[in-house]
Amino acid sequence: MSEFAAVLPKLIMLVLITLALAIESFGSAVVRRALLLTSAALALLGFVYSFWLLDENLRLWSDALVIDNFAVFTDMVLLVLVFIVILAGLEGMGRSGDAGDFYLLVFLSLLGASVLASAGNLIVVFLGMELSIIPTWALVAFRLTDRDGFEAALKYFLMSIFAAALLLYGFSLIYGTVGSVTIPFQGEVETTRLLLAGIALVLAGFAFELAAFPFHQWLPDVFDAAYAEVGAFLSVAPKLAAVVALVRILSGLEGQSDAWTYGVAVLAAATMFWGTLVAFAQTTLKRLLAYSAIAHAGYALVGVAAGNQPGMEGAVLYFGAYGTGVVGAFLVLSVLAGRGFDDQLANFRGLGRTHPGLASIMTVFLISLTGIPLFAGFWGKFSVFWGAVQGDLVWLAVIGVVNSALSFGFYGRIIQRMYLEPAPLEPAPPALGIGADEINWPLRLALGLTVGLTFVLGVLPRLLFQAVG
Amino acid sequence: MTLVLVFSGLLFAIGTYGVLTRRNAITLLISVEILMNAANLNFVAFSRLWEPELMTGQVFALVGISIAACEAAVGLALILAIFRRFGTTDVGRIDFLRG
Amino acid sequence: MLDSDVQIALFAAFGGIAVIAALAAVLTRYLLRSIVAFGAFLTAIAGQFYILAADFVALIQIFVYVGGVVVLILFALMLSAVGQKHPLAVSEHRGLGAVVAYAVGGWLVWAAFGQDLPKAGQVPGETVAFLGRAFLDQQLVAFEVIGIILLAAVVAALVIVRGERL
Amino acid sequence: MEVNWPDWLNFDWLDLGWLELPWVDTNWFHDNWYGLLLLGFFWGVVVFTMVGALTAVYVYVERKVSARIQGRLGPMETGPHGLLQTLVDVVKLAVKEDVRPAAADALAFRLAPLLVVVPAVMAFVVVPFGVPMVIRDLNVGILYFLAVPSVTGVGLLLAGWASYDNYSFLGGLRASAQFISYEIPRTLAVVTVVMLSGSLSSAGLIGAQADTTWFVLLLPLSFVIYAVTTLAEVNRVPFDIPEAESELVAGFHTEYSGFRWSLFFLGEYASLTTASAFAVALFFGGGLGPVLPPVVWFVLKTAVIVFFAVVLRFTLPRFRQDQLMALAWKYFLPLSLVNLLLAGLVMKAVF
Repeated sequence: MSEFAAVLPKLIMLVLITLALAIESFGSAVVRRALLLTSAALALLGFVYSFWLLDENLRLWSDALVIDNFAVFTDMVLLVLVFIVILAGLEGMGRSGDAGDFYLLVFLSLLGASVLASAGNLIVVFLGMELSIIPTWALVAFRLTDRDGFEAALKYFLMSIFAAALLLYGFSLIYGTVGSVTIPFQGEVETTRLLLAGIALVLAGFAFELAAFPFHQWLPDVFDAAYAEVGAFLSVAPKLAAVVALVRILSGLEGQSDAWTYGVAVLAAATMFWGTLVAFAQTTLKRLLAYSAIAHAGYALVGVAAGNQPGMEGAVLYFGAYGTGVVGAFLVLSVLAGRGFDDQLANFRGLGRTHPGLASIMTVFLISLTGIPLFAGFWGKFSVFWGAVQGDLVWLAVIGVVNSALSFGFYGRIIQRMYLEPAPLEPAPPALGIGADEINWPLRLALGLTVGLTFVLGVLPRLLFQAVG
Repeated sequence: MTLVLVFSGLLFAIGTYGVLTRRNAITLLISVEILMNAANLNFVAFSRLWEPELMTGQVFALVGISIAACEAAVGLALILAIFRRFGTTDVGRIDFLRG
Repeated sequence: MLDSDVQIALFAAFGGIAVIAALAAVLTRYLLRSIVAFGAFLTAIAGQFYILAADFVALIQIFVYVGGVVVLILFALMLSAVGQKHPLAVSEHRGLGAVVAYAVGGWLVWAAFGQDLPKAGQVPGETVAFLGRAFLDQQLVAFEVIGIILLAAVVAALVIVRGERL
Repeated sequence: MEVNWPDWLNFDWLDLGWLELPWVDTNWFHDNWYGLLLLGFFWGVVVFTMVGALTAVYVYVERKVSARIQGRLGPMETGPHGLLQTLVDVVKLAVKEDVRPAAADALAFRLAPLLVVVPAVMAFVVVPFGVPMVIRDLNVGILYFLAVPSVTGVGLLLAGWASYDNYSFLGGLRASAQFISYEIPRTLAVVTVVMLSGSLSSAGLIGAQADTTWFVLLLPLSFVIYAVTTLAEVNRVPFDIPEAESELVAGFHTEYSGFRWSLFFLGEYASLTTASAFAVALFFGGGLGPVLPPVVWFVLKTAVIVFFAVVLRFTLPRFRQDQLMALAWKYFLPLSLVNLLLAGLVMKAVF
């Protein structure tokens, strides 16, 4: 397989970027729509093509890019994700004059995430990280009229450049002690204080990107302030790629696992608890999803902490499985927000009766997020916990299960509100005026796809496991 | 070599102090740049130890410099936009969201 | 001919300037002074790069950082016009910050002394040629990605300030 | 810290050997550190004197040429044909009272002129006067020539800001915006030359032109871009908007007087001189030429370029600020990218 055939999905992302630039240049609505549809089709094409790349395991261009199953899986998730994001925004954002800018930023970040996930040396890891992050600052601040967006963007910006600096310093120490930037690092590596310092700093940097416990403050603000599409994108793409890169770096440090296992385990446990507990106190859906996203990063870190093959695979797989649920939830939010529906949790009362279609879809996503069998989310959790058990971290798996059970508390509460509580009469419920049939077709397609994925992956987890392992 | 590490460690500490205590967005940016420079110093120094003819460390330092420039450009645009909306660049006073 | 003691001394002198300037940059309460100190810091680091046989990196440091980033920061300062006469507010977490900074610095310096590092090899005199080869061979992907990152940065900055009349 | 330093870090570059002065024992200087310090100091003095003298000549030439263009005589009183006028001016400026506005930021106010003048003078170090005659042939000399003067932008901004004056402020902003905008096409134009010469050192540059021909013949477009952007960078007419008298009094140096003001003046002329000298090195073969010694050729060529710049100053009107920025970003940037491509083709064709 030639080098360019192996990176075709990334080349497709490059084409998407140029298409978005073209949208910016040719302002007419028809052209814009055509270009967006072309982009969506290309993304799908890339997804399908990626199947041929599975099990190829290539190292390209002086090991700078690695096309292994993790990387291909990430590309597939990313391309499906961007397909959904394009469709979801086609009738909303896609109609505005800013569509070109918006999708350009999304595609740039997409390419960054893809590069990050297949980075074969520390330089490319760092660059991929930055490329996936820099456009998202602008995405968060995309609503010009919205002060909150800018505030969130500023905090996000300051946090992530600090994280980047920590990461860079950590990389410098690793490079200095190991003597190479290529992953996996060659030769026998002696555990020294300097190397440990490097690993610790790198972990801190990644913890920022994943919004793990002590470094999570930016995430709720960002979710709160950004468009639902941006939230859907942000909750999956950069994090999935970051987990892949983290897994690759840590497993590339042969014989060093003692050094980081417990650090990551504690990080994971703290993150799960913090995310889950604080989520209970939230009153809006976006912030609830944000804190649950923090908790979910913790679950993924459980797999990383396990440090063995199933754990690492589980961590990568986790975001794919979790992604279906959270993206779906954001899509529902986007439908509701398009009708002036505030995402206060109290507003969900009686949604099951007023909008049975949306409510049932939402229920599917929430159940998947909780991790109940027969939905995609379950297999994500199952794989990381199984990895933890295999890696002699039973206590961590137990904490994970406990947290999953706890999380049903707030996810279930929404379901309960939707079906068991009457719609508020006074004040009158927001005039939504929508049945499922009034949602525009691209959005309906996106929703259908997400629901379908949640079910199919839930029933046939082999598809997921085969892709990764 | 240890000398380099001592210096970069000191600079890292200074940068961290700045990040933790400064409240103005511009000074925060400066503090982070100090951190990144400490890292670049390490890279350049280590470049001499490991296969100097490959220049990996220097390449990494150049990458660090260009990324820092990108961050500064976007960040300052953001800071200006913030100033136009909030009338201040003091992060402590821009706290309408709950975090 | 000089032995390398003098070069160590030069390195340490630049390091001293860098540390002092960095301290000034994070301690002063006047934004303008902070930026000026930052510029001095960057120049001192460039000097250290030069002593460490990275002449190209040193000049790029001057070109991009001092000639570019510092100018940008000054622009931001001027367009946001704060801090000229009024000292900036002091954070209430200064004690905590100092403790953490001491801890981090102490930790890194302590770690530095526990490390056996190999002897430095012969650094190529023609750094530029070797850097060029590195960028177009070993690190080609990094080189390409930097290009896209620059595009991303330009687009992001433009999107953030769009609709503003500066 | 046992290190094998590369040759160029061994400080023998301060050697006076190439001057072939019989009475100087260069070994003595290299034997001890104070000798080296002395050498460094010596070269510093040489460079500063050279720049100062050139500036004086430049000012005189400019006055005379402008007078000729405007049908005047120019300075005539001091010395024959006013030759000593500039010297007298220097004395006058040096003893004038140094006024600093009460509201100005003292540190920045003092620092700004230095930041303008020192980089301009420092850039002189890599100018190749003759074929072997470079004060310091850095192996990244051309980058040095681009990088060090870029610090000037900081000085301009600081001057504008520190003066605490609206005219200064606007002038500083304009000057700096202009400076960094034009730096990009200018750098790209120089990059084309570097591509052809295959070296970043100023000696290598001259060597490459000795092997082929003057680069202006191979890359005419690069020279045009370089010339125009350089004029813009040093704020010369038609790009002298930062100090447009009719709008901004004197721009960023409105509040400066006496010695500090003359430093700005010196900086501007020094950078123009250096840029002209480098234009000769980049495009006109430096000191290459028949019969006459290289230094003479170099000075002659530089004089022609300088004369050209002076004539331009008194024949062209001024741009408007928005036109200026549009010119940089909408025309020169794409043009220099096209030029880069052209240079690639030329490279393929010539080598």
